[in-house]
Amino acid sequence: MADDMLKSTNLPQNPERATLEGRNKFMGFWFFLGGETVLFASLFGTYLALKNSTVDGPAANEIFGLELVFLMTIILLTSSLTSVYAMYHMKNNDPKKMQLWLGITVALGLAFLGLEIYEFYHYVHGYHFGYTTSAFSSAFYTLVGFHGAHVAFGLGWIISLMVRNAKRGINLYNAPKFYIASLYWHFIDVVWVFIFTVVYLMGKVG
Amino acid sequence: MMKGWMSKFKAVFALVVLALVLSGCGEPFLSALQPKGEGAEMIYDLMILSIVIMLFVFVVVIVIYTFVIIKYRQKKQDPDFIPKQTEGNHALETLWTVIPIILLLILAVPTVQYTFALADTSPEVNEEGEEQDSLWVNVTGAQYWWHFEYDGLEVSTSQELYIPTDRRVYLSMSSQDVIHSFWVPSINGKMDVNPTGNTNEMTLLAQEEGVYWGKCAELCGPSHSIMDFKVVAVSPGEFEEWVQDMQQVTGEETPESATAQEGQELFADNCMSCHAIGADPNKIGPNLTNFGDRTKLAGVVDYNKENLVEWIQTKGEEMKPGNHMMDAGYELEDEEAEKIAEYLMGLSPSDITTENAEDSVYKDSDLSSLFPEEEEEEGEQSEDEEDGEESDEEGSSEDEENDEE
Amino acid sequence: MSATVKKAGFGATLWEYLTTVDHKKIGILYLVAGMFFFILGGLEAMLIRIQLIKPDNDFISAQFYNEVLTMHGTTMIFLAAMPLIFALMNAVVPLQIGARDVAFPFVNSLGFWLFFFGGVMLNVSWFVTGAPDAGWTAYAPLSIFSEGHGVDFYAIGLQISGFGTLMGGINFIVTIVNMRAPGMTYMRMPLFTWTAFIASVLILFAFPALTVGLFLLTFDRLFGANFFDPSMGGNVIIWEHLFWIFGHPEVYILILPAFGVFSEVVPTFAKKRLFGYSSMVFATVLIAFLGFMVWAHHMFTVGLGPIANSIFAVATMAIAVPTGIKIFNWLFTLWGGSIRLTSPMVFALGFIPTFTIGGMTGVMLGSAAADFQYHDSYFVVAHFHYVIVGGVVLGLFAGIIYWWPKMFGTMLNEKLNHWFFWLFFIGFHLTFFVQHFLGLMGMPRRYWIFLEDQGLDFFNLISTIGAFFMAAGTILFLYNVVVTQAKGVKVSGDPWDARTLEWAIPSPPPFYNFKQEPLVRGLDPLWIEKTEGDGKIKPAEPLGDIHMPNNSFVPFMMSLGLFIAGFGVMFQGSYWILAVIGFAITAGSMLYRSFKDDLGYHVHKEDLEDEKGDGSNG
Amino acid sequence: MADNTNSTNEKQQFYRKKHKEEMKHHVLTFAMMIAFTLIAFGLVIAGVSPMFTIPVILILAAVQVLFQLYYFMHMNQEGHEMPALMIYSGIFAAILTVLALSTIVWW
Ligand code: HEA
Ligand code: HEA
Ligand code: HEC
Ligand code: CUA
Ligand SMILES: [Cu+2]
Repeated sequence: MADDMLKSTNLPQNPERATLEGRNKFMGFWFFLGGETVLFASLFGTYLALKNSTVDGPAANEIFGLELVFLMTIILLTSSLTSVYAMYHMKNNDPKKMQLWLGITVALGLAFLGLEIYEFYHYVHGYHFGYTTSAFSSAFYTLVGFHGAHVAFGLGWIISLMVRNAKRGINLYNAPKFYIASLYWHFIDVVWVFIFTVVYLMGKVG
Repeated sequence: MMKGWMSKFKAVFALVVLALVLSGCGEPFLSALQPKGEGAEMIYDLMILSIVIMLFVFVVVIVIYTFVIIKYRQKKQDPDFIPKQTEGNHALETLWTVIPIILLLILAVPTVQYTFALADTSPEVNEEGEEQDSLWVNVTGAQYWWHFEYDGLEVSTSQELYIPTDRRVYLSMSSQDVIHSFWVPSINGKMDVNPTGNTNEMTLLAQEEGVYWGKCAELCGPSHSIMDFKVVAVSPGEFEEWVQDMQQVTGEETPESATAQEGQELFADNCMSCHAIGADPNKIGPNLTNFGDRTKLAGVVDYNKENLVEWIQTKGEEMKPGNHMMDAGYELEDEEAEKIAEYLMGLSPSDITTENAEDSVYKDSDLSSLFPEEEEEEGEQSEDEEDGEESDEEGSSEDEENDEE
Repeated sequence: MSATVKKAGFGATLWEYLTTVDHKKIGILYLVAGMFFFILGGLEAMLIRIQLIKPDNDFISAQFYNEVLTMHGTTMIFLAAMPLIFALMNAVVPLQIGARDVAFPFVNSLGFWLFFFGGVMLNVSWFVTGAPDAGWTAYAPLSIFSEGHGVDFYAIGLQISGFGTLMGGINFIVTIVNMRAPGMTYMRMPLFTWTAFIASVLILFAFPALTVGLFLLTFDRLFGANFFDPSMGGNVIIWEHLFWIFGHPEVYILILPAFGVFSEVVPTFAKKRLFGYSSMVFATVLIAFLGFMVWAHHMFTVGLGPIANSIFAVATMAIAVPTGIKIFNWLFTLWGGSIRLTSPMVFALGFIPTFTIGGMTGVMLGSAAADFQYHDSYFVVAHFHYVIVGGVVLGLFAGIIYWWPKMFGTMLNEKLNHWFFWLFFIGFHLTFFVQHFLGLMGMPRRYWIFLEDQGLDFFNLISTIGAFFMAAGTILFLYNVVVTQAKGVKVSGDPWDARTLEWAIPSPPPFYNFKQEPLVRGLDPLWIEKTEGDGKIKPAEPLGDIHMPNNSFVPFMMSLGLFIAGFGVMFQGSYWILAVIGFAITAGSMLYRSFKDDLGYHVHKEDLEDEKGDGSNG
Repeated sequence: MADNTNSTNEKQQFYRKKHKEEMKHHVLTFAMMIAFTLIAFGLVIAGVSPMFTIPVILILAAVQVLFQLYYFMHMNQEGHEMPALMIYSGIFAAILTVLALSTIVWW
């Protein structure tokens, strides 16, 4: 049993769910995402409650620029697709290609994060819109920052998986790990869809 | 309003159960079980109704419970007896689903009615069906005292709220620091005062004259438990008189005795930055216009000169831990403090005091002298938009306008 | 790894417990830590009661009273009741469903250590600038303005232990979903497992709201954010919502497992199958579902307006229906049974009327208009101690006594337990029954002193006297534990003549639980085998190697890291170095964990055959 | 493992085909998501009335999320009953939370 777990030949159709450990990870992670949904909902709720509390600081439609957000959105959406590609190759037991696509995903994630940091920098220095400027600014940075922190954590996670498994193939032991990392990545994307809609687009609309 | 069947219910049970048990409880000026005001009475009805329902449920549970425990104990002679392993019983299970639902509906309907009734701050209507002018008081909670500002009357007071009996008094409430909760159990339920912009509203209607004890019911710091205040309900005529007397005070009046005059000067030098006498809007510390008529010092301490001097000299450090008079920078000799005390204790601009709430003299009035013509519209306007629950942006800005006046 | 760590030295035992990933040992850890905090919280309660023994008492200062009061509530809820529930869940759930362990043994251990370090952190505050003083609900802006670091300890300590709880919750959901033995369908699961399952689901969805709330509080206090600062546009009501969106489900997280315990104890000692099993399950789910839609009943006086108040009032009352179903099902389980008054049963029987009273006052509170009088008065204090002490604590003690033989292989002295019960029970009613009246007579809660001549003296005195009875009872229980363990008389696998799977294996169970996976043939599997078979559970698989996880010190280190980092974040300045060190320890431990394959080990078939006399399923 | 000796190759071949099929769906999903994003941004940039824009972009977001969940995260495959249950429960709690925080707190 367990000794088979490190063999990378003859994988079943869903290697991530072939062992009990795998199934546990798979289930557990989905449930975790259920909890994360509430976590982000609380942050969104807080943001919505405070989005007009700008005191003397700038308001949403004064600072948000849609070009950058659009670019970030496309990048993150694309990274979702590339991570699906990675899983596709994982299921086909093709570790090289999987690593390649994961690499692309990471690169896109890094680009996203870089743009986000640039965006924040721009707000702070261009508009004097800092974390402590108003209740609105605190809510904005906390919500978007939490998402950014998730992206950063996801990147760290995927990179360490790639490094750890660089020299070995896909097996029943690591397939679930890759799989849930990719679930996590999709979830980050899900959250972003709401961020760009609720924060940026609705902020622009008024 | 929704008497009718409710009062029949009451007639049947109230005497039996509650007159015996409940109304013996507590002091009449404090207990929610001896309602002396409109709100407290409505809530008392609701309590009785719910207690009756609960007693019914409890009796059912206890009867079954006692029966099974006595009847179905393991028999000594037959310890190996194996009872029948019943799976359930649909009829029974339906029964104890449906009956509670019915009981809850009986409770839910008046609950919703009363919830709306208690939130209703539309003006009272007199016998002729005309809307009466509403007496609005802006209530501000602060660590650890209460401020009351009579809207449009140029009267401010702290710690002791004078109201007329038999007439609704409308409260518009907020806080200047943390959350407090305004509670006069024998007149009405409580309502929080929040620091976040919005104002809450409720009404007080005292049916009997008296000095009712009020409490802060939301943890607000070390002296939360002694953030007490009083509601002094006097007859409408007396109230009218009181307001007129209070309106005369400017704070410039010179007291009679020489020591008190010195005290006044000392007070002006050391205390006026926080305390006001007259309708001055200063709200860092309590308004002391009628301090001479207080029943308690700072809400809880026995009212006498000794205590007052101690209060001034210790800035209330021991008497009210954490209170904000401790921020005061003054240094006084004991003598000086005594002079101030003499001055303060002489501040009694009105003949109407708590004693008038305790005697049985009733002076009637429709309070119309308190509402000059042009004020009327203002008053009505702010009432109109207050029947809904959420004060929206508009409502709030109007409230703020009111505050500034 | 040896199967028998018996007779190991103190050091080895300590190391074993620091690194264990065995659910039974983690259960014991939770039990010990939970009891410790229960006594601590109880001592705080005694301070409260002594202060309130007479009017105008100056036994403790106002500030200290607020700290004691806050820590009493926080400790009892988060550090006593929750871990004790986890103790029972860990000790029992895997056994009840025929599993060898929980789904994530490593995470299980991590959950415990996070909780533990979070709890320690909270209590360190006593020695550093004072404990939190804004009530266990920490309403903003009082919690924002509170001086010193008390509330920081509250926010960070609860955050850390909250992570632990969340992990524990997910762990149990997965365990129950994925690891049931063959034949153990959902509708054959014992009710304790069901309630553990539903409580875990509640944890999963309720705790994130607290997590966010605590983050916001931390950011406001430590990093200058403005969520709750009115002068910067902050809104204090957000905290109240977030806290109660968590807080109300939390009380059902506490009570449901207690309901589960009673649903095990009552059938066992009435010798009768649980009446209306499926409606019990249904009621549990319904309570959980409704539990998410009533939180604003804690906020009736906030000024949400009559529409919101009415909606939440009606939703609140609705919860009485499923709870009532449970009460009556227990009563009818007793009906026609053959009742043995063992000590767990006595606790269960004490629970029924007590909780009914508590629930009924709950419904009274749910009546929004009337709550304007009850709210934040001792009436509420009475309500929640009736449901928490009369429900949760009685349930926990019933469970601890009931499963004590399974956890430790010894039997607590029945006589002492009965004494404990009566002292505690009578003391409880003395303490809290009169508090209903105190509240209605105008005594708000969280009062450091009450005044003379307000008619409150007598009932407060009674209440304090009652608390001493409870303390005496608890001390008796502790004495019982010590004596029993010192004697160490071993008992059989099934000392109560019980019905469920955990009683089919020895007490305490071998570390792999079941030699062979058991085959479950229905509800109450052991009872079925006793009445229809030879009293032994049939195996579902041939004897084979058993895969076991390795012990690990990583969870301890990860939690320690966060604990250290917490101080850095709190004190800032040059203390930032602590944050760096702490987070480095945590991150390093995580990396270590992910870079070292941990495949566990196998217990070999041959060794299992050698294991003797375990009477397990074979 | 019993199927070690079976015609593993055939099986792998079959899996591969299935995976490829799935991948096609994924690319299609992706295209839709990009399209939705474009529409959402387009509406806002074009300055269409907020009364119309806000509900529409919220719906677009919701649909995108369902795409993610069902296709990218494979919730459409079997074995996802429990995850679906939990996610929907989470969404239920989430909606309540957002609703409360955006209605019954004051500005
Ligand atoms: C284990 C914990 C627990 C449990 C189970 C409950 C159960 C309930 N609680 Fe309680 N509650 C708390 C713990 C708990 N509570 C705590 C800690 C607080 C205070 C927090 C703080 O502010 O610090 C609190 C506060 C609290 C309030 C706020 C009071 C206030 O601050 O103003 C309200 C208001 O509605 C309430 C209601 C209820 C209701 C309706 C139930 C129901 O679930 C009860 C249902 C049970 C029954 C009704 C009994 C059995 C039923 C029958 C026999 C059937 C027939 C019955 C009828 C028809 C009535 N609770
Ligand atoms: C699980 C929850 C739980 C439990 C079990 C208890 C148990 C008790 N609680 Fe309390 N309580 C709360 C949760 C709980 N409480 C909460 C949430 C609050 C609200 C806090 C707030 O407002 O923020 C509260 C508030 C609260 C108050 C209100 C304070 C106020 O508003 O001013 C009071 C007052 O009487 C009180 C009393 C008690 C008493 C007497 C017990 C007793 O049952 C305790 C019995 C146990 C013991 C007495 C321990 C005995 C053991 C010993 C003494 C051992 C001796 C030592 C050695 C051998 C070393 N509690
Ligand atoms: C820093 C502002 C400040 C200054 C200066 C100050 N006070 Fe006060 N005072 C307060 C506050 C705040 C309270 C309310 C304390 C409480 O009840 O919590 C108070 C309360 C009082 C009370 C009790 C009021 C009541 O309604 O019962 C008296 C009397 C009083 N102050 C007198 C004085 C005198 C006399 C001086 C000057 C010598 C003075 N105060 C200076 C802030 C101040
Ligand atoms: Cu103000 Cu308590
Ligand atoms: Cu609740």
